[in-house]
Amino acid sequence: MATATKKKKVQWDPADVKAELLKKYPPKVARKRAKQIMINEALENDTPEITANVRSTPGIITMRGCTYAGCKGVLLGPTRDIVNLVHGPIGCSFYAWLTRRNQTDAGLDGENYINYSFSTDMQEQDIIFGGEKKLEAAVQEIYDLMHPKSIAIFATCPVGLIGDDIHTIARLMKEKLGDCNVFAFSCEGYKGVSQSAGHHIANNQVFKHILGEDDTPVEGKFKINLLGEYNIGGDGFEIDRILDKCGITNILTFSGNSTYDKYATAHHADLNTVMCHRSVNYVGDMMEIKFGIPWIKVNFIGAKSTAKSLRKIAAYFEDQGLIDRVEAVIKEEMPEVEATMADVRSRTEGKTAMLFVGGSRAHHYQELFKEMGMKTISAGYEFAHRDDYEGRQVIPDIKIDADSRNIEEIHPEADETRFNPRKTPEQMAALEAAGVKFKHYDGMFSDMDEGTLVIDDVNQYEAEKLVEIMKPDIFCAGIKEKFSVMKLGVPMKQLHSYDSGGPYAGFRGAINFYQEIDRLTHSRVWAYLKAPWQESPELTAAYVWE
Amino acid sequence: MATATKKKKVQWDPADVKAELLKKYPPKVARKRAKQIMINEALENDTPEITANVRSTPGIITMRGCTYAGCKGVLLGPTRDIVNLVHGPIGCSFYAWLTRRNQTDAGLDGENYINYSFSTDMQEQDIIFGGEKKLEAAVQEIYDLMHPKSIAIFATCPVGLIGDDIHTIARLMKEKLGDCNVFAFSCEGYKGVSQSAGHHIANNQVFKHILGEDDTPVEGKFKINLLGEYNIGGDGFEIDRILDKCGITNILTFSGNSTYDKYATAHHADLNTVMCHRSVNYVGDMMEIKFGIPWIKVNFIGAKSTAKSLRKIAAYFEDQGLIDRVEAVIKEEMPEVEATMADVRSRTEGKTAMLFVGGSRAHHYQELFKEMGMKTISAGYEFAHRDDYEGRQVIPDIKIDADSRNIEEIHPEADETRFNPRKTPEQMAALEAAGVKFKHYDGMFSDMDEGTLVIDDVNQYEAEKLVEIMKPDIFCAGIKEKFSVMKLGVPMKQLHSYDSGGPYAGFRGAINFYQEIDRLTHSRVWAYLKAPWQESPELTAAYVWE
Amino acid sequence: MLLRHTPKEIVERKAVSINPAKTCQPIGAMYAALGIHGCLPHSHGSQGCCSYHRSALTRHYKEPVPAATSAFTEGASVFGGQANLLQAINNIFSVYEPDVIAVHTTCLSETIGDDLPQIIKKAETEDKIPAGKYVIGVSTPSYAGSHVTGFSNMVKAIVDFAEKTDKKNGKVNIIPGWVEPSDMEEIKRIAKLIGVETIMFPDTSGVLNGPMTGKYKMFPDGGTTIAELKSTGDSIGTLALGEWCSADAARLLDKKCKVPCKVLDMPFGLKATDRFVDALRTIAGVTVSDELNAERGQLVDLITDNHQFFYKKKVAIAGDPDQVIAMVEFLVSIDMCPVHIVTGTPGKKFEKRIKELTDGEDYEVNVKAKGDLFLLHQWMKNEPVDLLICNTYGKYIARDEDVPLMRWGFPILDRQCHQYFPTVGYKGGLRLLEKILGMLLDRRDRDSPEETFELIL
Amino acid sequence: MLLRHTPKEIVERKAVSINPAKTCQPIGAMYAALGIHGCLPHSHGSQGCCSYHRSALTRHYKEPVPAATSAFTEGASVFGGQANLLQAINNIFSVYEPDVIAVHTTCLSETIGDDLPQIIKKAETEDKIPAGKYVIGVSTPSYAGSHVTGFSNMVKAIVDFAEKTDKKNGKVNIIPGWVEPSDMEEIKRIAKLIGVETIMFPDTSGVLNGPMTGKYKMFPDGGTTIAELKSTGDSIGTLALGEWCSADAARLLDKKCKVPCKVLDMPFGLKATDRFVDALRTIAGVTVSDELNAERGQLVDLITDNHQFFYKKKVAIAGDPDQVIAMVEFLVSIDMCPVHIVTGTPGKKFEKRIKELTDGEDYEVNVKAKGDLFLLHQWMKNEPVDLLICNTYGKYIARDEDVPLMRWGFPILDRQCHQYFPTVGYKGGLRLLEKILGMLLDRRDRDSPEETFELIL
Repeated sequence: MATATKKKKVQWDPADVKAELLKKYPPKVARKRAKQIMINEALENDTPEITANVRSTPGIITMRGCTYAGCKGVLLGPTRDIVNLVHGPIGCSFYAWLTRRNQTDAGLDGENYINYSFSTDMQEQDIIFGGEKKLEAAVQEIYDLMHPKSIAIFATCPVGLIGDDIHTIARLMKEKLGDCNVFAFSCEGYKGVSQSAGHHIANNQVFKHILGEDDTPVEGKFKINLLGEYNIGGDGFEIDRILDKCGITNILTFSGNSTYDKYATAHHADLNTVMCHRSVNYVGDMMEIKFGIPWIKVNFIGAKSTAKSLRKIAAYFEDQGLIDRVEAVIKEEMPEVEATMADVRSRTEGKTAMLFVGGSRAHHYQELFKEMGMKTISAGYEFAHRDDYEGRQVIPDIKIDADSRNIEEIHPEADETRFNPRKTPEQMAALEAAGVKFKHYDGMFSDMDEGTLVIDDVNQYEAEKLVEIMKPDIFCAGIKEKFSVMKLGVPMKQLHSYDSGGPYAGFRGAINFYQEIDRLTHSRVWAYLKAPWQESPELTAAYVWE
Repeated sequence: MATATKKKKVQWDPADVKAELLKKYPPKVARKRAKQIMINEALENDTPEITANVRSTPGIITMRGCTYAGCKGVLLGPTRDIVNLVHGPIGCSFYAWLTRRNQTDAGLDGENYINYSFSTDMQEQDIIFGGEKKLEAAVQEIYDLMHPKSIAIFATCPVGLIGDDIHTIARLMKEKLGDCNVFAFSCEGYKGVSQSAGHHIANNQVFKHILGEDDTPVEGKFKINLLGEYNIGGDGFEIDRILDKCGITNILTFSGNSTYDKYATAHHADLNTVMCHRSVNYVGDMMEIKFGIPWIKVNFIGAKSTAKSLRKIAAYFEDQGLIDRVEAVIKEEMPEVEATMADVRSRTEGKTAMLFVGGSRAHHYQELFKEMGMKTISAGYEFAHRDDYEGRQVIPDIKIDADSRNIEEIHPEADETRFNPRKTPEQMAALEAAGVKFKHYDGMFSDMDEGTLVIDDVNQYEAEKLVEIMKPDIFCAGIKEKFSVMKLGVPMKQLHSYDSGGPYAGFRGAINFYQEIDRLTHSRVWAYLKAPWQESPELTAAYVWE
Repeated sequence: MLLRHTPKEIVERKAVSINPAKTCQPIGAMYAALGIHGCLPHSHGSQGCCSYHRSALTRHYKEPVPAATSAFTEGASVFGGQANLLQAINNIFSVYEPDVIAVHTTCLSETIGDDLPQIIKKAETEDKIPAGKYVIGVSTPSYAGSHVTGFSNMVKAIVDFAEKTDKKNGKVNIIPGWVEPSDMEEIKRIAKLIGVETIMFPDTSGVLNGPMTGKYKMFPDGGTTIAELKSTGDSIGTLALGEWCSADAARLLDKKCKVPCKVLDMPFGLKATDRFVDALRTIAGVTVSDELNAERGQLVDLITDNHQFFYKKKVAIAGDPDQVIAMVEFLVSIDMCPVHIVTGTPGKKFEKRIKELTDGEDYEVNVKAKGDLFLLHQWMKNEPVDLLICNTYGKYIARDEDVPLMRWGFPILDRQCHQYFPTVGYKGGLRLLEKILGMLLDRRDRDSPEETFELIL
Repeated sequence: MLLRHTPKEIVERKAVSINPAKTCQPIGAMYAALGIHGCLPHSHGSQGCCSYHRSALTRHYKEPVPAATSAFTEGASVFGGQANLLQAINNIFSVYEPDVIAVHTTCLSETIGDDLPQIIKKAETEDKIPAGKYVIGVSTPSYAGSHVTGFSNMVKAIVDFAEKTDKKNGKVNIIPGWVEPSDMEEIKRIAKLIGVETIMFPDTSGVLNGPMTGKYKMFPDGGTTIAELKSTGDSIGTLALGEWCSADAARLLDKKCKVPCKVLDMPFGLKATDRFVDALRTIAGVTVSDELNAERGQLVDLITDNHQFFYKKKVAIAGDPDQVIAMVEFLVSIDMCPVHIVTGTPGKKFEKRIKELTDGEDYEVNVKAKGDLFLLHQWMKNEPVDLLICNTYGKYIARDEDVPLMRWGFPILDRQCHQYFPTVGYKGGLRLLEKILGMLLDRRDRDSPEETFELIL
């Protein structure tokens, strides 16, 4: 790259920035947003606790999607051998059709429905007279056409309102078909306040209908599940590559490139590891209660985090062979990572980033930016709860509001035949003492610098203002934000879908990410925004001929 | 095709047309052209013999190319395993690079230089100080790079003028390299009056330097050569398919898809068959004298002509097995041909064509048009001699003018070891009596209707006038004529290169051609030349709204 | 195989749609609303709809697509969305300051029965709409019609702006239908070349194909202005391009302001463009300029020069009714054979029109309205084609069946420049044929054995 | 393998050119002459030259290319071509009635030493040139320079028409160089958008991209008129686009009529177009229009949106010096890596300019003037690339090496529409990037395993 970016010296006071963001809002909106915009660890902030997982304000252009998106789009989408049948008007199925970049490998069995969109395409008469018959017929038609081992039914907004009983239909069809597990999700878009409710609904049903159904033993000495990893851009493939190399058997990635059978046998794992805390932490809890599998938080985003997570897993298994193996793998992988890191860091050191995305990525990716010497000056989640910012210790204090109350909470009990505590309480205590913290997550705040701005459910207006005022070197969010940020002349990286890049997890992913950010923050193309005559609009006296 | 073309009733008197063509010329040009424009068998025509193979008139836009084009471009181009090195400025080699559609099959030996252009790229200093050294070095460089079995050198205009002795260089390099036959062609562009001179020069050198050099016997019961077939668009491949099916061994196609070895062993054939009379008939003569191989004229353009030519060959060999085999092949191939012919003819019957192309095609293709019920209303050759129009009987009467005198005529004698008359004089006479005419060609005139116009070396101006006046349904010529004819709204078929179609020879070729002409003469796209407002430019009172 | 579970054997489906060739109404309404200058589209429903529509439009245009939502929660779904919409209107005018908010409904607000006109009236009464600002609303139930219907409905709603005064403005209204910003620009250019003054609505040129300048304008310079929209009631007539997209609005304007109208096909291809140009010049009583005649002649030139490559090539097409109808006519006109034709939008008249356009051709035509890409793919397995014309979703079929894909229609998610280069008009025809020709010849180059690999085509 | 005899190992060649990246002078002169309205090019040599040049130009443009020849025979080659040329002039004016005959020589007439000015003078003296008609002549020896030199030489000859009067015409001369008719049209459009009156010569727009109308005009409506050419002597300045194609003529005009000049790069790509526009607006003292700024911004938008796909992609290029220089600058500006660069035209300053443009880039650049495609291919075997930019002859290399080919330059014999759509200017930049992007993404789609096959790019 020939163009060197000059180091920017922007002076801003976080309180001023916050004030600027709130200035234009009607008072009611300003009051609400003030509680969702937090100056990290700053004393003048009179909201020591952040407000999160609350409704977006009508008319304020949010980044959020709906419950259906979280359930069908995020959670169930990547499971390749379950047919996802969307019960509703055509749009919901259309928009969730291949629009996330979950990679799937059809495998030896060759079952892969990820490239398909199935819908009952409800029409006016279905809304008026009910859509149950059509849904039933649709399940039958799918079965006759493709004979999948499972069909999942997803409710969209009108379904709940008109009273279609999708769960009964599912049960009846499961019985009728015999060799096809049919189950349903009441994930109408208006439920909850964000995708998060959809994750919850999805997790509950998967937990109830498939998880641990198959007692066929699974080979492997060190068996884990990886919860909350969706294999966007091949992240899961990279993590699997590393785990394989370490001799760790990953039974189920929940839900990237997953299969029905992987869910059904997941209870054979001896450890659950959680990537996306927001979307899946309670599955860890439920599986511990039902099957006795402990869970730890891991993070494979960032080379150092990856190494740390591997060591945690190895420590959990208390096996010197595994511990050595993990160390050997880290030693083998790190030199290339570090060489790239050092090279890129020589250019990125001191640059600034903003991250507004998802339920964990806005935190995880700060690790990668840190490895490049970049500072995250503002960040926030799209659909987080307070614990994702403040750490799990606040969970007992979170007040359940009306919007969350309707989302089912399931309270499993220990499975009669399958419950089997993997460690004794003493072992657990010893491991905790040795640093392997179970059911632990510190949240985003603790990892961010003082004076940085943490903003929950940031919106279009605030994002634009933030960029204008703080002029970050890179802004990370989703497709809806991409081009308005770029129009401001600021490079933008999608961290939901990775644009068309990835993987960014694991060691190779870290290298990819360093190189990608290097490209974005050092491309000469950002120098072209103004034409020469806009740079110097005044005409000099006369044209200089040869 | 949805659009039926209305039958045109155009009344024109050929003498009027001729007068119209000549009207605008300066008197000298008009006098000359009058002798080259002949009303076939028309009594009022005071030039019973046509003037052909004479200079084109400076300033009059001819279709013709040059001697180099005939020699390198047409004759030697298709021989795949001889490196053609053009000695001259870059253009000549550039323009003859892949611009004809000779197909070649690299075969088992894998030698194929057809996709390459080799040139000495003469510079000013070469013109001033002579290019022999550069030529010599170029031959050496090619040899070192590719080790071809033969390198042919072609002179372009300046070479003769500056006196480079290419033949001596060739001889010296042949000796030096040892396993590479190097020989040269003095085919400067200004020689002769058209490509025809180039064919002659090419034929002579091939005859002298390769033909019959290899006495290794060739397998086959009925061995022939096919002279004057260039495998444009795969014609030669289709003819070979048919010959193979009949059990006839075609040693050498001269020069489509030919190889050095095929030339070297061509004298093992027992019959020479001549396709393009113009380009190659004298090779038949020379081979008969030198090796004792008789030749007959054949024509594989048109299904009936193909059948007729096959029967002629079979008759020549006087073998009942072969005769039966040929009949069986014809019987097998013809039904599909006839079905297509009948179908297409139902639409093309009565339509008219004009053909101005080459040295034989303007005649051969009339057969195909006849099979479709189409009438050739005007035709002519680009580089023919009188015998191509009037038949070989006029050869003794043709006066050699200054331009032809400089083209070498070689007068071979019977080869001491290889001469072997294939038939006794009695056998020859008997075959002639039975209709197998040797060294026989009737020319184009005899096959054309009375009152049609035969025009030698037609030019841009005349072609445009002809089309305007006579409005043919299709016009056949070359690339330079293609678009001016089409601009007049008349479909145009290239018969040098077949546009990108073919093969058109043999049975399958006939089917291709019928379909192609059907497409061209019935496409609805010719109805779009005028916009609706050009068809009815007057505006009616007011726009009619719904 | 990407679509390995698609069987060749076709069994009629009555209940399940697989791989749709349509989406729902609201996104069409959103796109149409973006063609009004200074307008913020607003989705009255749960926030997911708005998010999905914005994402899809953003991916297609690679441009910012602002739109707001009523952000229904479970409560709103029970008690109605009036409070949400009123709050939204207030917030939007405070924060984003558009000239217009164009509200469309969703299946949610439709199912619960929200009454948009009443809510908007309430907003007026409660002074939530600043002076000189507008809120328009339209019903776009997702469970009826398709995205095309939603577009059409929003265009009808835009007709509300029309005002009839005593004085004609001498202009012709053009309703272009759901075409690209580049197409809208080209339609205006053609009208200008003919010398006709026009008001085009909606007009997304300058909105969804904007420049990169270092500045972000939520409301770019493009779009039909309110003043222009008002003036449409005084125009001498309306040309509605596309029966599905534009006809209803034109007829409504006729009914409302006595502006006569004519429904034409969308000007894709030679003949449809001819009819559009002929209509304009006839209305204006002018002579078509040499420049436009020359553009036409270039298209005819390209057609006649390359007829050999188009002739008898089979094509499968999926897309929206107005576009597909015009494309089928264009393909037939150059002797290509559109053998499999699907639109996701319901309407038997589509099938009828296609049958008319292909009447007398010597090949069988499979056509289905309310069809899907799964069916199209099955047809292609039964009778292979030389070319597939489809939106980006076609790439899965194209790869499986090894057929070249010309991306055309909505959405195009993996290629660029549809927003910059038109496919309407004569120049658009050149572009379409360049692409088709390129694909057919690329395939020829790829598949030719070495002997028949050609330098000159 | 189509080019199976091309070895990877590179040995320097001093004598043989293999697979040239150039052709000879006369064809350039012929193309330039077609840019004068009512002009018939005339080749003073043997008839084969004329035939070859007409064929090559016809195949490239798919349009009629009229040109006459002196039709040398052996006699003329010995005694000189004066008689032939005089006869030709007489015949041409009688039969075809052009306004101008533009004669160029060939290696043949050059080698025998025909004196064109003397022959033309003789034609005048002998009244072979009708009143108001012109014959111009230029020496274009095929054994010096390349087709580019021939083009440049004919453009210089066109300067002969320039006349200086007492009054400036207020116009800017633009010498566009050897670009497509569509490019010339686009250059005029850009100048018009800026609000500058121009005289462009030569101008093949309207000549070699004509419409199909059912009529054949040997001399179409386009081309620079004699009146305009005369007026170039009164222009306020000349912008010569391309050092190789246009600079000599501009300097001659300066010398002859004191019209100052500036040599700019051909306006391919963002930066070169910026310089062209900046020069025009500065000369005219005007502000660049919003419309043109918006076009520029669209190009920047496309670049920034798709930078990820261009970044670090390696490119091999063969073409003519002015074009390749501008293209290399464009590629470098979007972070692509032009690693192998060949022009057939001699001139060390080409290599120097390329080195300057790629100075500081972190990759090695192979560059050669008077190189050939054989060498380019060998380089590609040694260091593979992601894209080849070349004329149609590149397709043999592209297929052998399985590299996408963007056809650009002369001649393009197997694809269409270069005559209709410009690649100069901002819109041309969009077109170039659309093509490059399409090829890179097509390749990605083709080569992706099923797991990474993407809907959205």
